[in-house]
Amino acid sequence: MRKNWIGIPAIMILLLLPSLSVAQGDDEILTPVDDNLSATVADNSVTPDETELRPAAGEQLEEPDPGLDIPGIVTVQNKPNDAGDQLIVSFEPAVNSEGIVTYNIYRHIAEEEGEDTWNLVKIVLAINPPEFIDGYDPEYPIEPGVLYEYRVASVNADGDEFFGPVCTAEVVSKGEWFHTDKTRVLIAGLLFILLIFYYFGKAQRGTKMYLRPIAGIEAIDEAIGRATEMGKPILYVPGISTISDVATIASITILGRVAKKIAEYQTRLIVPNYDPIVYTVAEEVVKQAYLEAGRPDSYDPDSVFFMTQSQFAYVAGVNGIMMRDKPATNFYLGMFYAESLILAETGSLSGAIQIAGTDAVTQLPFFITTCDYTLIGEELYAASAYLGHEPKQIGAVKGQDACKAIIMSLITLALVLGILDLVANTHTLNWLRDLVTVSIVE
Amino acid sequence: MYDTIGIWVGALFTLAIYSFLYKENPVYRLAEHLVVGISMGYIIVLIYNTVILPKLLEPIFGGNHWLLIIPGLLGLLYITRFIPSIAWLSRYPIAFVMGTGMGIGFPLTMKAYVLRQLEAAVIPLYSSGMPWHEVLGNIVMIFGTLAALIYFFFSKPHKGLFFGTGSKIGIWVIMLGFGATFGFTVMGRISLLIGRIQYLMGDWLHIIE
Amino acid sequence: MKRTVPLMIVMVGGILMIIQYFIPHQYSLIVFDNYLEWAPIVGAFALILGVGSLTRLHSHKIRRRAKNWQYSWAVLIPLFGMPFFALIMPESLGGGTDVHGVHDFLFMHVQVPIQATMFSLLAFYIASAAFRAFRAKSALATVLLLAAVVVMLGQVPIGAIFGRWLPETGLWILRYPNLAAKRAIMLGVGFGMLATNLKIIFGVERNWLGGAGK
Amino acid sequence: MGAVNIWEKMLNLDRRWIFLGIGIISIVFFLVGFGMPVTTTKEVENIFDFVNELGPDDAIFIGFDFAPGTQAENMPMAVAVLRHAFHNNIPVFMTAIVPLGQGMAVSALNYVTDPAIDGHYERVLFEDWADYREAGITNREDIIAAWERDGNVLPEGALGWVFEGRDYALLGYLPLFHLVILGMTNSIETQFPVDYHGNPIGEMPMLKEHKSLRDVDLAVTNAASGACTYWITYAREKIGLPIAFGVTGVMATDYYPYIQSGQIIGQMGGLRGAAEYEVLLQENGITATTDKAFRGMDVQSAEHIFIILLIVIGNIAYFAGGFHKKTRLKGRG
Repeated sequence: MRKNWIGIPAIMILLLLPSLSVAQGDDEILTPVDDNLSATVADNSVTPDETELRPAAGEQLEEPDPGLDIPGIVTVQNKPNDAGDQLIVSFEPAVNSEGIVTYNIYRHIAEEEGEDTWNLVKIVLAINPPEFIDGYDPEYPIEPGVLYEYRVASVNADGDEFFGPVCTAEVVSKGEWFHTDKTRVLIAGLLFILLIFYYFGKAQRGTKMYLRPIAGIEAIDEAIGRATEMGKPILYVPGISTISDVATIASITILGRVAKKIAEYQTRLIVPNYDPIVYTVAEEVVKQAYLEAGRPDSYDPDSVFFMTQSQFAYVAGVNGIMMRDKPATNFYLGMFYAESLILAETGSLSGAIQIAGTDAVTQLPFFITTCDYTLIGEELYAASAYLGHEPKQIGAVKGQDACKAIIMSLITLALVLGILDLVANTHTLNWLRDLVTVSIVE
Repeated sequence: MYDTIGIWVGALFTLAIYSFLYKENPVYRLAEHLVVGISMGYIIVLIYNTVILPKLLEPIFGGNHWLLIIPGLLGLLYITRFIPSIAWLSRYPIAFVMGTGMGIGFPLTMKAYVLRQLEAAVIPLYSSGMPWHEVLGNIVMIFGTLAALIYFFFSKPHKGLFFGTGSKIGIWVIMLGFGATFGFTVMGRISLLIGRIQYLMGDWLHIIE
Repeated sequence: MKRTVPLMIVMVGGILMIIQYFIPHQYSLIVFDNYLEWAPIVGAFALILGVGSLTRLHSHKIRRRAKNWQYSWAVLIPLFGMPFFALIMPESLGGGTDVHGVHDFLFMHVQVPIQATMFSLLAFYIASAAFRAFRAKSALATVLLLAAVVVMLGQVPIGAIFGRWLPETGLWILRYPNLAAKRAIMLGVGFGMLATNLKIIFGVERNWLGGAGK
Repeated sequence: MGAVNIWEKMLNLDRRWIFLGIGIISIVFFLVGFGMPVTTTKEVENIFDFVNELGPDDAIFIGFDFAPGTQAENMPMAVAVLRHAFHNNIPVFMTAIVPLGQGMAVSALNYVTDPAIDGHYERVLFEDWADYREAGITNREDIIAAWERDGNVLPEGALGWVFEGRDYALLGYLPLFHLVILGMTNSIETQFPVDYHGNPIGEMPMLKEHKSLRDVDLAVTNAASGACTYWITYAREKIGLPIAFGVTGVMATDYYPYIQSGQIIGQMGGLRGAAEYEVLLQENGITATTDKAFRGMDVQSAEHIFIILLIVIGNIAYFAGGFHKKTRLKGRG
C-alpha cells in the first residue's frame, strides 16, 4: 500500500495547498512569511539548489539528498483543566513521510520578529501521532492570554530541517475555575463531609452509640499499673513523623490519656521525640495531663525531649534508653518506618510489655510479631476516639463505619455485576468501573 | 591518608554498634550520643544551606522578595516557646503547618486511599484466557477485602453470621498478608547486613575484594 | 488570642487548601506555589525548638552530674561543632562542607557507617523475631508462619529445590490475599485520616494545641 | 521434668546465640561461597538484551540514585550494567538523584577500573588524552590507535581501555533532580556545564554526539526510593526515553505495574536481580566470573535456611515440651 504513495508526493502537495487556503477561514492560519510552496532550509549543509529540486524528488528517487516533504497546518486548542499554561497543539504531518525522522515544533509570541525568537518546544517522532501538549517545558513556558505562532519542520536523519507554514494559534491559553477530572473526588469528599457531620449532630444530641472493645486499649491501663508496681519508667514513642500526620495526632491524644494515668500513679515517663513540632505539642499535652491529674509539681521537664531528626540516629538513642533505663512498658504509637522492628525487638529483649499501634501497613507485621498488643491501622485512630470520651469523636467513628459500608456495597455490586457480565455477556461492570475511576495524571 | 583514617574510624564505629547486640556498653553509648549530636548538627547545616539561605535570605536581600518575611516571622514565633509568658504565640506557626497540611491531605487521601483502592477492587472475577490461579486470586482478593473491612467495623459487635464470621475471615486474610510481608522483607534486611560485611571485610580489612 | 486565633488559622488554611485542589486556575496556582515556598521556611525554624530541647536536656545532665553525664558532651560538641566547621570556619582550617573537611569527615565516616550499621541490625532482629513469634500457637499464628516461610524460601535460589510452585505460591500470596488485607487496611485508614482532617479543620479535635480535650 | 527443661531452655534461647549464628553465617558464606545456581527472569533478561543491542553510537544513563545504606543491593546492579556498557563500548553518563549517590558512582567506577582486579577496564583520565582530542581525534578506534601508537600498552588482565569523556562521563548530583532530568531533555550541558571533576563536558566527544536525553537510548536508575519514578515522569513520559529500574528487594513488588504498562523495559529487584544480571554477563562471555551479588545470594540462601531452621526448632520445642497445652495465648487471635 505504502509503495503507491512514493511516486506522487508532489501531486499530493499541490492538491493539499488549495485545500489549505480553503480551510484558512476556519482555522485562522497565517500564510508563511516567505513562501508557502518551497520549504525553508535551516541547515547550512543543504544548499538552496537542492530545495528547489524537491518537488521532483518523489518522482526520481535516485536524486541525491532530496529535500523532505513539509508538514501542514498547525491547530491549537486551549487545554482544559489547567492554569492557562498549556495548549494542545496538533499539526498535519507531511503527506509523504519518506525520509522524515522527526518533526521539530517551534513557537514564538505572535508579534515577535526575527529568526532567533523561535524556540524549539517539542520534537515529535515521525512514527508518533502529530499532537502534543505545549507548555510542559519550564524553559519555554506559555503565558495565559498570550497569542503564539507555531511552525513545524520535517527533519531528516542528518538533522536538516524543512519548514512548513507559520500558523497563528486560533486561541490563547486560559485557566479554568474547576478541574473536571476531579469531580469524583469532590462528590466523594462532599458525601463524606455530609455523613460525618450527620453523625456529629447525632452524637451531640446524645444518641447512645455502641463501639466494640479493642484489646489494646484495655491493655494500656494494665501496662501502666505494671510499671508502677515494678517501680520502673514508661517509654512512649510517638512515631517518627510530623504533626500533620494523622497517626501522630492520634498518638498525641493517647499520650495525653496515658500521661494523666501516669501522673496519678507517680510513675516516671520518658518521651523521646523525632520531630521538633511534635516534641512541642507532646510537651504541652503531658504538662496539661499532670495539671489535670492535680500533680503539676511532679512533672519533670526533662521527661519529654527532642532527640534528633535522623531516623537511625534516633533509633540508636531510643535503643540506648531502653537498655539503660529498662522501662517496664513501651508504647510505640504513631507513624513508623523500617525502625519499627529494631525498636520492638530491643524492647522485648529488655523485658518490657509492649503496646504498638500504627497505620503504616508495611510495618504492622513486625509489630504484630514482636509486641504484646498491636492496634492495626484504623484501630489506632479509634483508640484515640475511645480515650477522648467526646461524643463527636465517637460520632466520627460511626460516620467512618457508614463510609466503609458504602464501599463494601459498591464492591459487592461489582461482584454481582461481574457475574452478570459472565453469565449474560453484558458489560455492566465497565459502567461501574468508569463511575469510580479517577484519573492518574492531573 | 584521609580515606584510610576515615575507613578505620567508620569500621570502629560499625563494630561499636554491633557490640550492642551483645550488651549495652560504654563504647555503644559513645557512638549513640555522637551520632545524635552529629546528625542534628548535619541537619542544621543542611537546612541552612538548602532552605534558610537560598529560599529566605537570598531572595529577600538579593531579590527583594519582601513577601517572604511573613513565613520568616511566622517561623521565628517558634522561639517564643522559650519565653513562658508568650509561649502561646508558638501555636501560630504550628496552626499554619497543621491547617494547610490537613487541607492538602483531604482530597489526596480521598483519592489515593479511598477512590483508587475502590477502583482496584472493582474487577471482573474472570475474563477469557485467565489461568485458574488468577481467577482464584481475584475471588480471594474481593472476598478478602470485604472480610477484612468487616474486621474494621467498630460500631457493631463481632458476633453473628455476618459480622462474626466475616471479621474472623478478615483477620485470617490480614494475618496471611502480614506473614507474607514479613517473609518478603527478610531478604532486603539480610542484604543490609551483607553490605556491612562487605564494608568490614573489603574496604577495611581487604580480605575480600 | 491564645486559642481562637490558631483555630482560625487552621480552619482558613485547611479550607483554602481543599478548595485550591479543585481549581486549576492560575490564581489558585499562585496560592499553592506560595504555600510550597513558605512551608519549608516555617518548618525550618522548628529546628530551633529541637536544638533548644537537646541543649537544655544535656546541659541539665551535665550540671546535675546525672548518670552518664559525660556522654552529654558527645552530643553537645558535635551539635554545635558541625555548623561551626561547616559555616564559620575557613576552608583552610578544615571548614566548609566539601570533601576532606571536618564536617564531611564526621558525616561520611561517623554518621553514615553508624546509621548503615543501625539499619543492618534488622538482619539480626528479624531472625530473632521470627524465632520467637512464629510458633504454631493457634490456627491464626500458623497461617502467619506458613505464609512467611513460603515467601522466604521462594525468594532464594535454594527454594528452587522444591520446584517452581514454591516461588509461585509465594508470589500468589503477595499478590492476592496480601493485597486484599492491605487494601482493607488502607480503606479504613483512609476514612480515619479524612475524619481526622475534618475534625482538626473544624476544631473538633484540638489536642495538638496542648491541653487534652478542652 | 528434665526433658521439659531442655525444651524450655530451647524456647527461651538467649537471643545472642541467634545473633552470633547470623553473623557467623554471613561471614563464612561470604568467604567460601558454594555457588547455588541462579535462574534468570524475564524482567532482568529484557534489560540485558536491550543493553546488548547497543553499541558505540548509542549512549546510556546509569543513575546512582542510592545512598551507602543500600549499597549492598544497588551497587552490584549498577556495576553489572556499567561493565556491560564498557564491554560493548557504549558511552555511559553517570548521575545521582541523592547527594551521596555521587560517591557511589565514584566507587563503582573505581571498582570496575581497579588495576588489581582481573577483568578490569583500564581508565584514561580526561586530561591524559587531551592532546589527541585537540588534534581532532574523537572516534573511539582512532583514539585507541593513537594512544597505543604512543607506547601505551593495555596491561595484562585488562579487558580494554575506557576514556573519560569518550566512554564515560561522571556528571554527579544536582539538587531538585526531577527538574534536572526535565532540563536534560533539551540539553545535558546546560544542566551540567562541568562534570564531577570539573572537566568541561562541552569538550567531551560523547557529549557532542549526545547533546540531550533525546539522543540517549536508555536510562537505568538504581534507586532505593521512589525517586526512580522521576525518570518515568520526566524522561519517559516526555520524550519516550526507555527506562530500566534497579530497585531494592523491598520495593520490587511495588513497581511490577510499571512493567505491565510498558513504562519500564525491565527491573532488577534487590540482590537477586543483580545476581541475575551477573549470571547473564557471565553466560554471554562478557565477564569471566560472577561478582558480589551472586556471592551475596549464597549468604542470602544460607540465612533464609537458618531462619527457617530456627522457626522449625522453635516449633518442635514448643510442641515437644507440651507448651501448646498450657500457655495462654498472647495478644489477639
